[in-house]
Amino acid sequence: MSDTQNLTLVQAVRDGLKGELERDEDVVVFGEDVGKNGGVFRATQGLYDEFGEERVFDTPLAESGIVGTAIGMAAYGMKPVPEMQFSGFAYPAFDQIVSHAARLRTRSRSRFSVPMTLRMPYGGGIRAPEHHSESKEAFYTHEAGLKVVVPSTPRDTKGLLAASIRDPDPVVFMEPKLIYRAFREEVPDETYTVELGEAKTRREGSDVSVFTWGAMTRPSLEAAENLDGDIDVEVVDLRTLSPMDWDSIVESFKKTGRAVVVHEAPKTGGLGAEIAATIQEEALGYQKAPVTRVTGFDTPFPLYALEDYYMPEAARIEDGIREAVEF
Amino acid sequence: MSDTQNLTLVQAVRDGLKGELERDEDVVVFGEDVGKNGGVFRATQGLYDEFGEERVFDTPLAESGIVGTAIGMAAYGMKPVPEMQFSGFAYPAFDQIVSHAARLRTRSRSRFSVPMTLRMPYGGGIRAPEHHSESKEAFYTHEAGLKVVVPSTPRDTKGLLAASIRDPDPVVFMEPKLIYRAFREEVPDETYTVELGEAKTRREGSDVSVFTWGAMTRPSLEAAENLDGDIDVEVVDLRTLSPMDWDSIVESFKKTGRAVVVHEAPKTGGLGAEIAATIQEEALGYQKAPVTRVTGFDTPFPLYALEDYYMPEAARIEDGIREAVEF
Amino acid sequence: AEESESGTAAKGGRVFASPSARRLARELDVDIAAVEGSGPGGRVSDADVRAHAEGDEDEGVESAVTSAT
Amino acid sequence: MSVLDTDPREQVQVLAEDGSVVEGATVPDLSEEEFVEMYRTMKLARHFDQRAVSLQRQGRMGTYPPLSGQEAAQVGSAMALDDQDWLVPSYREHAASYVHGLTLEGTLRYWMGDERGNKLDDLNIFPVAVPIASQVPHAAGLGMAANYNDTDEVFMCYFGDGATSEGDFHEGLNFGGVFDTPTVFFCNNNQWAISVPREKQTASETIAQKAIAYGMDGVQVDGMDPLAVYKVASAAVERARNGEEDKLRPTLIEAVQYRYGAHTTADDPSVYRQDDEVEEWKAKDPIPRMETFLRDRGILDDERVADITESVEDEVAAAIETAEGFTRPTTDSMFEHVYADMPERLREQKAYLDRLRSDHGDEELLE
Amino acid sequence: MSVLDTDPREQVQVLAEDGSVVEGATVPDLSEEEFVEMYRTMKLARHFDQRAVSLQRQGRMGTYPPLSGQEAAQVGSAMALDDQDWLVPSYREHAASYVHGLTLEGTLRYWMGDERGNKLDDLNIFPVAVPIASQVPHAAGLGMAANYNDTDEVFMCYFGDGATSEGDFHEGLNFGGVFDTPTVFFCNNNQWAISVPREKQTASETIAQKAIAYGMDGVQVDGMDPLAVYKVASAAVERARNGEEDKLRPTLIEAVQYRYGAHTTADDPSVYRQDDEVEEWKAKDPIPRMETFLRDRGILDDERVADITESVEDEVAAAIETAEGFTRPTTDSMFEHVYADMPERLREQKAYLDRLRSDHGDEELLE
Ligand SMILES: Cc1ncc(C[n+]2csc(CCOP(=O)(O)OP(=O)(O)O)c2C)c(N)n1
Ligand SMILES: Cc1ncc(C[n+]2csc(CCOP(=O)(O)OP(=O)(O)O)c2C)c(N)n1
Ligand SMILES: [Mg+2]
Ligand SMILES: [Mg+2]
Ligand SMILES: [Mg+2]
Repeated sequence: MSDTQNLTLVQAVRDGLKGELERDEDVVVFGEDVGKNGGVFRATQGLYDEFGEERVFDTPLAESGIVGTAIGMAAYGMKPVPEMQFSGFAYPAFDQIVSHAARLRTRSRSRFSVPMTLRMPYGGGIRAPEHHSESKEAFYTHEAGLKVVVPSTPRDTKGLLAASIRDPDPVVFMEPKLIYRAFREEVPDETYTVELGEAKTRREGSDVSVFTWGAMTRPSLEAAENLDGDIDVEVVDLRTLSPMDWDSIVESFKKTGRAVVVHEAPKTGGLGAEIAATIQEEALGYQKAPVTRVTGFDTPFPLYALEDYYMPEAARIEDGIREAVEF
Repeated sequence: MSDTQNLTLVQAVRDGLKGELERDEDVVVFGEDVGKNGGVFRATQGLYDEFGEERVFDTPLAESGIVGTAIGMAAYGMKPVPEMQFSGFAYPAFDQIVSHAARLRTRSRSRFSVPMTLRMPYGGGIRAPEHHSESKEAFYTHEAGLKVVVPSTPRDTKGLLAASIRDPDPVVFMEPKLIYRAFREEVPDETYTVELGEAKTRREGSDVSVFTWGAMTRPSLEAAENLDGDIDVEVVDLRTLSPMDWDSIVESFKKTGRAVVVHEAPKTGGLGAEIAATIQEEALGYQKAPVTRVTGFDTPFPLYALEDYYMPEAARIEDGIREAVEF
Repeated sequence: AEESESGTAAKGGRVFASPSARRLARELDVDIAAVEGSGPGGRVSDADVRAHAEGDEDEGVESAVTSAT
Repeated sequence: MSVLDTDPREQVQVLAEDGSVVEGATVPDLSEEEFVEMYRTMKLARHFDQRAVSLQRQGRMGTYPPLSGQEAAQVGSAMALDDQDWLVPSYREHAASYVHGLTLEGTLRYWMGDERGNKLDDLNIFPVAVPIASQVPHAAGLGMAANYNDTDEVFMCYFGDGATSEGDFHEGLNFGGVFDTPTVFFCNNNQWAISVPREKQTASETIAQKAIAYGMDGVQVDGMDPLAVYKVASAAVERARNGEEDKLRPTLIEAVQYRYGAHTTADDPSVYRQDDEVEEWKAKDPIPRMETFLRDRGILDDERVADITESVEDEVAAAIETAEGFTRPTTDSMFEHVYADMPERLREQKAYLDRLRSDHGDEELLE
Repeated sequence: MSVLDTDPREQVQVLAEDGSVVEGATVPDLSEEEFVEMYRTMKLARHFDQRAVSLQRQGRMGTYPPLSGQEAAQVGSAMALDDQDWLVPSYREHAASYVHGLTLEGTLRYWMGDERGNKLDDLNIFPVAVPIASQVPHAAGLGMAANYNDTDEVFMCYFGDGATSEGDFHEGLNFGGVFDTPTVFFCNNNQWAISVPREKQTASETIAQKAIAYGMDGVQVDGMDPLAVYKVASAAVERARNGEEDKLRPTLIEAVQYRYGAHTTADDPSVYRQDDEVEEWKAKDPIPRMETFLRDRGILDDERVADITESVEDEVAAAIETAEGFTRPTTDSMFEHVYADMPERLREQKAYLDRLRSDHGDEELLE
C-alpha cells in the first residue's frame, strides 16, 4: 500500500470528493450527469457506485434549481457540493449565487450560512463548442460573501477542495479543465487541506513577479524558464482569488518592483485590474514599471478555429514580462 | 411654447422614451409595471396612454423572459427597451444578457444584432428593502459586446438614452435612482443624442482628477467645492462605462498626476480597479500618488439603518482627495 | 509643510518618472523636476535620481537614506 | 378521496361569504380555542398591518408590504404546521410568521432596516425573500435535506401569483416533484403583482393546474376562507409528511384572495385598479366571516370580541414600542457577517469606517 | 376536432412500426415528390450524421452532436414550415435546418469551429443555441415582433426533454401564452439529457401536459413517425399562423423519439444505458418505416432506393469537401463582430495580436 497516488488534476478532484464524502455524512454531490455517468469530465467517476444515489445524484437540467436547492440544503446544515457542468452554464444560477448564497449569512446575521462548494470547470483551449470556454472569475470575486478558489496542480486540487468543502462559507471552486489531464502529481491518499486564502510561490525570482492562477500557471512557468538567465522571474500562483492573499502579492512586488498578471479572462474588468490597482495602492513607491496584463481579449471567447489566438501562451507571457522589465 | 422643460432625471428618462417612441415605430417599451402603472418610479408615466399597449406593455414577472424576448424582438429588427425594475433583479436575466445579448452579433458574424436598451435603476440611499440598492456595473463592463451607460444629469439622461436606443448594440442603461428627483435641469423638448463613449468634465482642476459617474457625481462635485481654494479638483463624469473614454481619463490624469475614483459598488473588482490599472498602464510616468478608490465596502449592501455608512458621501470623498494629494 | 510641498509639486509641471523614482527622490530629498531623465521620452528612472543625488552635494542625503532604512 | 384530489379548476370552500358553512362542507376538526385563536390572529394581523402602514407614513419605518385581505390564507395555512415544520416566506407573510413563532417586533425590526429582524434565532422560519420566487428552490432543497436526514419535517413555501412566472418557481416545483420533497407550495394569489393583474401573468386558467406540469396535485382554495385554507393546507401537510399511495408528497395550493391595500407603502394602487374591485373583494373579508361563524356557534359574543380587540391593540402597541426601543445596529455588524472569519481587507475597511466616523462624526456621514 | 386537441397523455401516430398505416389514421396530404423528399432527407441526415461523427474521430472536426434516430422529428416538423417561417434551433437540428435551407457545409463549418457557420445569411434560421432552453424566450420574442409587425410568419422552436427543466423553458412558454405568439414549441424528447433519463427530468407523466400550465394545447406525437410529426406540426403551424377560436396560437409538441448514438462525440453512452434499450428503439426507425410505406404505395422500388442512396452519399461527400476547403477565419474577425463600431481598446488589442503574430509566427502562438 502506498501513501500517495500519481494523479491528474481531475482525478484529484475525484479523490478529494471521495475523501470528503467518506469523512462527513453531510457532504452530498449532485448536478447534471454526475451520477452514473461520473460527470462529463469524469470528475465524479465511481462515486455514485461507491456512495449510492443518496449521496451522489443527478438532478434535472436546471442550474438555478441546482444552486437554489443546494442553498436550502446548506442552510439546513448539510455540505452540498453541486456541479455546474461548465462555468459558462452557471449564469442561469447567477441570481441564486449572488443574491442568496453570498448573502444568506449577512442577511440572517449569521443564523444561517451556506457551506456550499460550487464546482465548475472553467477556461478554454479544449476545442469545445460555444459557451464552453468561459473564465469569468471576476464575476464572483466582485460579490462579497463568496470565496473563489482555482487550483493549478493535482495536489493542491485535493487539498483546496477539501478546505472548500469544510469551509463554513460558499466557495466557487473553478477547475482549470485545460489541465484536467495535462500532467500528474503525487497526491496523498489521506485527506488533507490546503488553506484557503494563501498564494503559493511556484518559482522564486527577483526581477519581476508574475501573478497568475489555474491553467495559466503552467505557461507562466514555461515563460519564466524560457527567460531564465536573462530575466529572473518569480511566479506566484494565487490559488484563492477571494479573499485574495494580498500580503503575498504585495510582498513579492516590493521585492521585484515589476509585475505581470496573466489570466485567460477578458482584460477589461478582469482580476488583473484589481491586482494592478491594489499594487499601486499598497506599493506605488516600489513600482518601476506598469503592472502588465497578459490576458484574453475583450471579445467573446471564439470558436475553436481561433481559440489558440485568444488564450495567452508562453510567447505572449514572455513578451509581457519583457515589457515590464524593459520599461 | 418653450424649447426646454425643467425636468428631473426620471422625467428626462420618460421624455427620452417618449421622443424615441415617437421617432421610431420599432421602439417598444416593456417590463414589469411599466404599462398602466407607469413604472414603479414613474419613468414610463403616461406612455401607455399615449402610445397604447402595443408599444408600452406589461410583461409577466420574469426577467429572463423579458430579456430573452427582447433579444428575439431585437434580432427581428425592432428596438426593444425593456426595463428591469431594479438592477438587483436583473440577475435572473444574467444568462440572457451575457450569453446572448452580448454575443449574438459575434456568434452570427454580424448577421444578427441586438439593438436593445436594457434600462435598470441602480444604487442605494433610498431606504429601500434588501436587494434594491445594488450597483454592479462591473458585472456588465466585464462582458464584451455590451455597452454600459450611466447618466448623472437630466439633460444627459435624455440624450444618452436616445443614443442608446439608436445604437446598433445592446446597452445596459443604468439609472441613478438616488437622484431621480434630486434636482432639475433645462432639457430640450426636441430629441437629441449625447454620444456614447464620451466622458464629460464637470469641473476643471489641476491638482487631482476625480473619476466618477451616476449618483456619485454630485457628492464628488460637492467635495471638490468644499476643497476649493485648498485643492484644485477636476471632476470627470464618465457617463459611458463601456466602452470607456480612456483618452479623456488618461489626458486628465496626465495633467494632474493624481486621481480618485468614486463609486458606490464594492471596492474589490469594481470599475475603480480597471481605471487604476489603466492609468498606471498608460500614464505611470505621470503618477505622483496611488489612484485612490472611494467606494462601497466589500459587503452586501446593508438594510437602510446602515446604508448611509455604506455609501460614499462628500466627507469621505474629500478624505480620498486629500489622501491622493498628500501622498 | 509636507502638505503644501506636495501641493506645489502637483502644480509644478509634468515630470515623467516611475513611481519608484519619485519615491527615491523623496527619500533622497531630490527635486524630481530637476532630474534629467535618461529613459524613453526623457523618463526619470531610479538610476537618474541616484546619479542626480550623488552629483549633488546635498547634506540631507545621508540622513534621509538612513531614516528610510 | 382527499380534498387535494379536487379538480384544480374548482375551488374548495368551507365558509360562505356570509359566514355560514357551505352545504356539504365539513368543518375542520379544531377545538374552540383554536377557532378563537384563528380569529384573534387574523384580527391581530389586520390591526398590525394598519399600524405598520401608519408608522411608515410617519417616517418611523421604511417601505412596508401590507397584508390586509390576506389574513385567512396566512393564518389558516400556518396553523396547519407543527412546531418542527418550516416556513419559507416571501416578504408579505407577517401573519404566517407570527403564527409560527416570530414576534411582531421581529417583523418590525426587519422593515425598520435592521438585519437582526431576519436572524430568526430558534425559529423554523427562513429569512424574508425579496427576489421573487427565489425561495422556491430553497424550499425544495430544505425538503431534500429533510429527506436525506430522514426527518418528518414539512416545509411550507409561500409566494405570489406573479412569482409563478419566474423560472425559479418552475425549477423549484420540478425539483420538488423529482425528489418527492415534503414541501407545500403555497401560492398567495392576491390577483395582482404590483400593477399586473393575474390574467396578464399567465394564460393558464388557474395557477393550481400548473401542478400538472410537475406530476403533483394542485388545488385551488378560497383564500379568504380560513377554514377552507386550513383544511387544504392540513391535507397537504399530512401528505407531505406521511406520503400517500400513488401520490407525490408535494402539493401546489392556490389560495385565491385579494390584497386590499397597496403593494407596498411605495405603491399607489389607484393608478391601476378600480375601487369597486376592492369593494367586491371586501365582501369576502375573512374576519367578519370567521366572526359570524364563531358567533353562530356561540363561541364569540360582543364582550369576547371587545376583549379580543383590546388585547390585539395592546399587543401591537407593545410590539411597536419594543421595536422602536431597539438600538441601531453597529457599523461593525456590517462587516461581521460577510464571512465566518473576517478577511484582512474587510478588517481594513472596518477600521477605515471607524476612522471616518471618528474624524467626521456620524452626523456628517449620515447627512 | 384538431389533432392538437388530442389528450396530451396519448400519442399521435400515422405509421405503425412496420410501416403500415395505423388503423383510422389519415395520411397527410402530401404529393409523391414530397413523400420521397421526406424519405430522402431522412436518409441524407442519417448518412451525414455518420460521416460527421467519423470526421470528428479523425480529428477533422471538433465536438459534434449526432442526430441519428431523430430524423423523422426534424424532417417532418421542418417540412411543415413555409419559406417565410423561422426555425429556432438548439444544437442538434442539422436535418431540420437543412430542410429550411441551411447547406450541409454550413452546418459543418460551425462544428469545425468557425462562427461563419452561424451567419445564416438570407435564411430564416436563428443561430445554434448551446445554453439549454435559452432559445425558447427568443422564439417567443420573435413571435411578439411578428405580431407587432402583423406578419404571418410562424416560429418553430426546438429543444430537448432536458430543456424543459430550465427556467427559460417556463418563461418562454408563459410569454408565448400571454402574448399569444405564433410559435410552435417543439420538444425533441429523445429520452435522454446526456446521461439523465427522461423520468429523472420531471415527475410529469408527459412533457406534452406541461402545456396546461400556459393555457395552450400540448400534444404528444410518435417522433419516429415522420407522417405523424408532419401532421401534428402542420396543424400547429396552421393554428399559429391563422389562429383558431378559443385557442391560443402557440402549441407545445412533444415528439417522442430516441437518440441512437452518443450525446456528442465527447460522450460515451455505454456508461449510462444498455444496448438493448437502443435496439428496442431501433425497431421504430423512421427510415425503413417510411421506405416500407413508400414501397407499399409503389412510390419506391429497389432501383430508386439505390439512386437515392447514391445521391445522398454524393451530396454529403461534396459538402465535406467544400467545408474542408474553407479558409480559416482571420484573427481580425474575432474583433470585428463584437460591436458595430470597434472601440479603441479593441483596435489596440487587434493591433497587439497582429504584432504578436508577426513577432512570433503562427506556429509558436498556436503550439
Ligand atoms: C426577481 C424580482 N423581480 C422584480 C421584483 C420587484 N417586485 C417586488 S414585488 C413584485 C410583484 C410580486 O407579485 P406577486 O408574486 O404576485 O406577490 P405579491 O406582492 O402580490 O404578494 C415585483 C415585481 C423583485 N422583488 N424580484
Ligand atoms: C444551461 C446549460 N446547462 C448545461 C449544458 C450542458 N449540456 C449540453 S446538452 C445537455 C443535455 C441536453 O439534454 P436535452 O435538452 O434533452 O437535449 P438533447 O441533447 O437530448 O437533444 C447538457 C446538460 C448546457 N449546454 N447549457
Ligand atoms: Mg400577487
Ligand atoms: Mg432562470
Ligand atoms: Mg434529450
